[in-house]
Amino acid sequence: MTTQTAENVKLFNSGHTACAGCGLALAARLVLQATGPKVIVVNATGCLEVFTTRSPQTAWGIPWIHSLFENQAAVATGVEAALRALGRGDEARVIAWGGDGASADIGFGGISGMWERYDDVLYICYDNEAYMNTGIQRSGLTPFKGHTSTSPAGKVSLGNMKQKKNIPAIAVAHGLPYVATATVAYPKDLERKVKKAMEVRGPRYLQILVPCPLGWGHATSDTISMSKLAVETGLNPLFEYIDGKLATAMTVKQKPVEEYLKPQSRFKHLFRDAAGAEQIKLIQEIANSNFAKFKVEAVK
Amino acid sequence: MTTQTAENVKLFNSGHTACAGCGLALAARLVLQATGPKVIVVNATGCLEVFTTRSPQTAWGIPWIHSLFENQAAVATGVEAALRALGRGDEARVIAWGGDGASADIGFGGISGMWERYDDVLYICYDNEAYMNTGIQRSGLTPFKGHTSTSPAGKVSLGNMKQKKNIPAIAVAHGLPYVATATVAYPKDLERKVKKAMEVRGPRYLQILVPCPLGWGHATSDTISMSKLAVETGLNPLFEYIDGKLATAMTVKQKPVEEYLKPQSRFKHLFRDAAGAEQIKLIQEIANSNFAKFKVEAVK
Amino acid sequence: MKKVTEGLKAVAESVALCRPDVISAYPITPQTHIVEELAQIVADGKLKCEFINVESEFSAASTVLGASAAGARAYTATSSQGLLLMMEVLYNMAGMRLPVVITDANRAVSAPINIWSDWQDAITVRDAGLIMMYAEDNQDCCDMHYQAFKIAEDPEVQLPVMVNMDGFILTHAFDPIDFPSQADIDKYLPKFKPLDFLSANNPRSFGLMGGPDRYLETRYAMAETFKSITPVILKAADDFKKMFGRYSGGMIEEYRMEDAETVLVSMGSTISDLKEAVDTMREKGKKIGVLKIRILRPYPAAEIKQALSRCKRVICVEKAISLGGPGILAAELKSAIYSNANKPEVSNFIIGLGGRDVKQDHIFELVEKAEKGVCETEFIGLDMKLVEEMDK
Amino acid sequence: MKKVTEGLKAVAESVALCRPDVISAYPITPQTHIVEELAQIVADGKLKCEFINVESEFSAASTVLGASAAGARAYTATSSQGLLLMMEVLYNMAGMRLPVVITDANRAVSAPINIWSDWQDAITVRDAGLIMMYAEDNQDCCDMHYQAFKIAEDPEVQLPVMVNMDGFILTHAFDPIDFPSQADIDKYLPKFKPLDFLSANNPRSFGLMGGPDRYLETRYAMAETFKSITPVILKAADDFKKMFGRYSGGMIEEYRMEDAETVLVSMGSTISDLKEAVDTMREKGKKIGVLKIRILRPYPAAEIKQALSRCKRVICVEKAISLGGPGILAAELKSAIYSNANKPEVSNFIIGLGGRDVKQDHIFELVEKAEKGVCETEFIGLDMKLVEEMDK
Repeated sequence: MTTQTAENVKLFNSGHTACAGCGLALAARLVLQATGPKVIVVNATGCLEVFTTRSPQTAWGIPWIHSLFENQAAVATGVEAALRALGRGDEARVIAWGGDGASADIGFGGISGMWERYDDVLYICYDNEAYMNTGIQRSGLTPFKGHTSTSPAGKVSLGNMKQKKNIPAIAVAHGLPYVATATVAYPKDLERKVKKAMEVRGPRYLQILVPCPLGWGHATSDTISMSKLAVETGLNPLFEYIDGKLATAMTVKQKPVEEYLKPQSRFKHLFRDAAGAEQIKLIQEIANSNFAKFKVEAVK
Repeated sequence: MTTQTAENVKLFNSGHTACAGCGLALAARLVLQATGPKVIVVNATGCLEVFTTRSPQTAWGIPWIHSLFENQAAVATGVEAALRALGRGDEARVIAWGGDGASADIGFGGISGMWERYDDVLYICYDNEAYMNTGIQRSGLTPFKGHTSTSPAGKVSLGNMKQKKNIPAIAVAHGLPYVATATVAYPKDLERKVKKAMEVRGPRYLQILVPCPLGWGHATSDTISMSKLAVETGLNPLFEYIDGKLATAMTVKQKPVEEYLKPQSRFKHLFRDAAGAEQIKLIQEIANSNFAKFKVEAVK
Repeated sequence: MKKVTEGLKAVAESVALCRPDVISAYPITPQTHIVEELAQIVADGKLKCEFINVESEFSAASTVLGASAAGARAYTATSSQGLLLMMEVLYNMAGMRLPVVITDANRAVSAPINIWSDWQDAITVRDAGLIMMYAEDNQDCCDMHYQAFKIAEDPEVQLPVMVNMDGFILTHAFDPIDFPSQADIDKYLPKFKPLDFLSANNPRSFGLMGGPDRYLETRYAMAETFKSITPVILKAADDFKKMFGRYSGGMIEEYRMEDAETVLVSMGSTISDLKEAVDTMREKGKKIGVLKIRILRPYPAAEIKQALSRCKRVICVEKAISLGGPGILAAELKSAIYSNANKPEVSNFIIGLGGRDVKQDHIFELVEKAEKGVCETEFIGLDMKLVEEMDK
Repeated sequence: MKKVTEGLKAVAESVALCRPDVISAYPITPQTHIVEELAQIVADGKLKCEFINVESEFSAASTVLGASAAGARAYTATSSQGLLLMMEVLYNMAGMRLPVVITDANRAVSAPINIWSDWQDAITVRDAGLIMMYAEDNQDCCDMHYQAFKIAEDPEVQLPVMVNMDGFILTHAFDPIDFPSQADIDKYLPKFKPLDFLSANNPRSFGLMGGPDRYLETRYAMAETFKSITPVILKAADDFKKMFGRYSGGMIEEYRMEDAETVLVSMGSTISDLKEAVDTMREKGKKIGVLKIRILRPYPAAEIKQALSRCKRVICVEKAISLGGPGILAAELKSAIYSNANKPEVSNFIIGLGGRDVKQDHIFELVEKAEKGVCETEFIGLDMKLVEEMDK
């Protein structure tokens, strides 16, 4: 087996090769700060695996395994079963994570199976809204009208035709005891949700929006502001479902979606003409409907 | 390609080799009676494929294709895309179907993908609550405490530990415009729902409970009564969701779950002792909660 | 103490004796009784083990991969389509050096869908880095399982092992099986001591990228490992014999080959058919024998080269085909004996695909054909009327 | 009129000229630019085609399977892990006789994960019933695609065709490419006329069970089909030449083999490296040539047997390995020439796995080694310091 001991005791070292402004690298660090060292992480193929583990280096200070693009959930099932079988249940909890492609698309069958088995695994989807590792192709979590290389804006197309697949709602429908969304602009909220998730037994789902400057086409210094605007416009509401009930939702003052869309080149085709303006109206409707749905009390 | 012309013009011929009392064979006939001949059916591997198409015979009078156990959804996507690409959109609508194993388990990743793509395919899950074709192993739709060969009742086990995976709820969470349940004891309800589903464009889901005398362990003459009791006890509520809202639910006079459980050998271990009686109470709670949830107006 | 047992249940009992920590599987004919029986054994509290029902074979393979990486003794069983669905995971499992044991109930591959026996399924993974064993009968198959765990977990090996048994022919046959005692198996196969595993007490990273600067060396290390496996396999059988009194081992087996001019080469349960035919032909004075390939990977090239150094004619009898390619067993065999001085004629025949009965007459027929001249990838047992019908 | 184009984009443009009705694919490096470019061509309205983004390669293959069965010209492209994930579907597609065209950007297989080039991915499907073509350069690769659809859809063939191009080496190389006009391709490759397809106007059943009474004959029919494909492949190239003036065809290609004592055998872009090395060695007086395997399935056994009937030494240069088994190309080749009277020595070497650079010196080195004695599955280009380190 190809293995490597982390060279120091940090849980996630800076010795990785992520792009400047990478929201994902930030999210990974925040998650492990919240969990502490008693975890085993199963990582799907994707940016996070690539920029942390170019053999023989590793950035991980916790036990970590990568197998394939689409089997992270089942590998996590196996790790968790092994810990139980070997009487090592107290040693560590199991976390599986993958990007939006690995989670919402190619790995979703496995995740659904894991949820149905009710395995004690925290699944984290880091959502940068496209296949960034292979060069910005559309995923199930690509936003409505976002341009990607396989949902391109062209003469007869205005980008991605579909709305974001609603994995949190699907997770709730699977009967998960804990489902939440978070993003890197709100690190305390993120940390609180990870800790809350770790208190629960059984399958849990956390979806973290992680801006990708390269894929979204914003300045590398705007990662946090994009993450914040996604929430403030209502396009990425932050909430928690506990035992199937909406438990918390972050209240924010609503901003128009243009403020979020305009700085990102993936939406630039919407600002050219009347047809684009029409699409922006539809995007505003999505945001409004999210605002209507998640108008509950603020986090205590 | 292995092909075969149906020998007469019936859509589903009696020349198949299903077991006596097979709920599935009945369901297949009812579905095609409702759709008429302008459909193309994609069939996952399973009993329905096995007992209708032992080469060179076929029981099908409609165009029909079987590929694998878990790719029925994606094959349907391809068929539907081909009809559009070739300007044959008016020729037929596409139906994909599979058993509960093919639908809730091994094929679910593909189904979720198809739903996300919002393809114009009616997906029908014929649910006999276990892998019957391979000899009664547990599936995601096996009922709580049901005995199967891979969730056996034994000295330290009382059958299947998990509740039935809630695919209709998961389908609704995917944003499907039409989701419904049906069963063979109510052929008019089933027929109406198929017709309703065929009026809608986009992805639709219909889950049909089909008793399996062999797998459930009831008399072959009890197929219809078991199907009816599943509804009357509240263990298999019949409902429709249109555009995400509960639109109809069948109202029935509630019967105790024992009436349904007792005639089936897959539940016989629950009638042995106090431990079993405890489990029956839990099953009654599931039924009660379904009754509470689906108390809406009767079908008009 | 022998007990008449169905092949699959015998395998299940054997696997249970090996005390796997984690079992994960998915139903597929004709493998299913193995996991059903194991499920029952666990449900009855006779084996302490995590038995995980999963939603697909892809996840079954992934689950045992994860369990093995976390230090558990892990087992799965499958067949045909299930094995093909596991493909990506199997390559990965081998590359990660995880000593999982897999039983494959050999079955034909779709299309057309067919649940009966041939070797097409397992043959598709022959490049992946798994050790591959083929059982001739069910006692052999059970004994292979005890040895499989031992070989897989050997510190010098650390690779998955696949035990192949012909669907229905072996899986559903009832035979008297000699099961070792639990105490003896515990001695023969002590608790799994992984060299390295996922642990919070020793946090390490598994499954790193291997760039162009390292990948070649990683594959070389695997190729070198395969060169050193044969002694481990032979020792596992010797140790087994010492403890249990019977020899179930060897890379190949030679049957009536001492003076054989013609040698039939095959694997699995087909060997029994060939032996029977050879006995008949011997009675008629034909100098003929059988060479069994018991271990397909590592391929016993040296053993085969030696065993075929005197005969005049070799006939490979194969239950799988590389469509558009040379005979699978025949090509590897010709490669092994290419430089032999005797240079026997090598014919190969395709038989029994998709559960077609292999009759003694078929074996006599193919021997006769090969004696008339070299045959390549020739089908035996065809229903020619049906062939003509299908041609239309 | 030549246009400097990146390999993948050139393939995309060529595929677009073939007017597929349905394209479905999933992103994987290094294949991605093909589908990105096709997505853009469709988005710009230049090609009327259903372009389907799916959630996995398994579904990409299944989608084109369904589309093809419904009468559409269907195309997909993938690589490495994606191809392995398609495995079960590919066997099925071939068995169902569906003429899908698939481009594979050849890449190493995990573990360890590696995005660079070797042949391990496509080699895993060599038994499945696909026609397999290997491109030496990007013009060859584009021309293969026009021909691939023609061959696949030929009424006598009706099988999927896979075009292989080495990842990065070809996929990301910029070369001047001569694209035919749309009008000419429309003439060369008329609209797909399936023999039979899913239609409500002619309701038929596809993908039936094939029991033990029929399965053998079904596989036989496929094996027989493969025997008749070579003329179709040759004619597709001849017709192409008549229309476009250049010959891009042949089962094999012989390079400087007229008096060669030593022949290097390989596939794909490696052939260019070998030709360059052969030119150098020829200058130094070595009688050496190159044999290119352009079509791996159907395996050109007769052509290879003939081409190697005079040389003294054959050296297979392989970018894939069957772990624990014989060299993959070498075993098939030895099988083909087994009865040749000249009986050349056959060595084989493993090079360039996972994107390791193949240097001219490596080629000189392996020729030198083979001249000293037969080498089997020997790795060339190893970093021995790293090997020692990994051994610890």
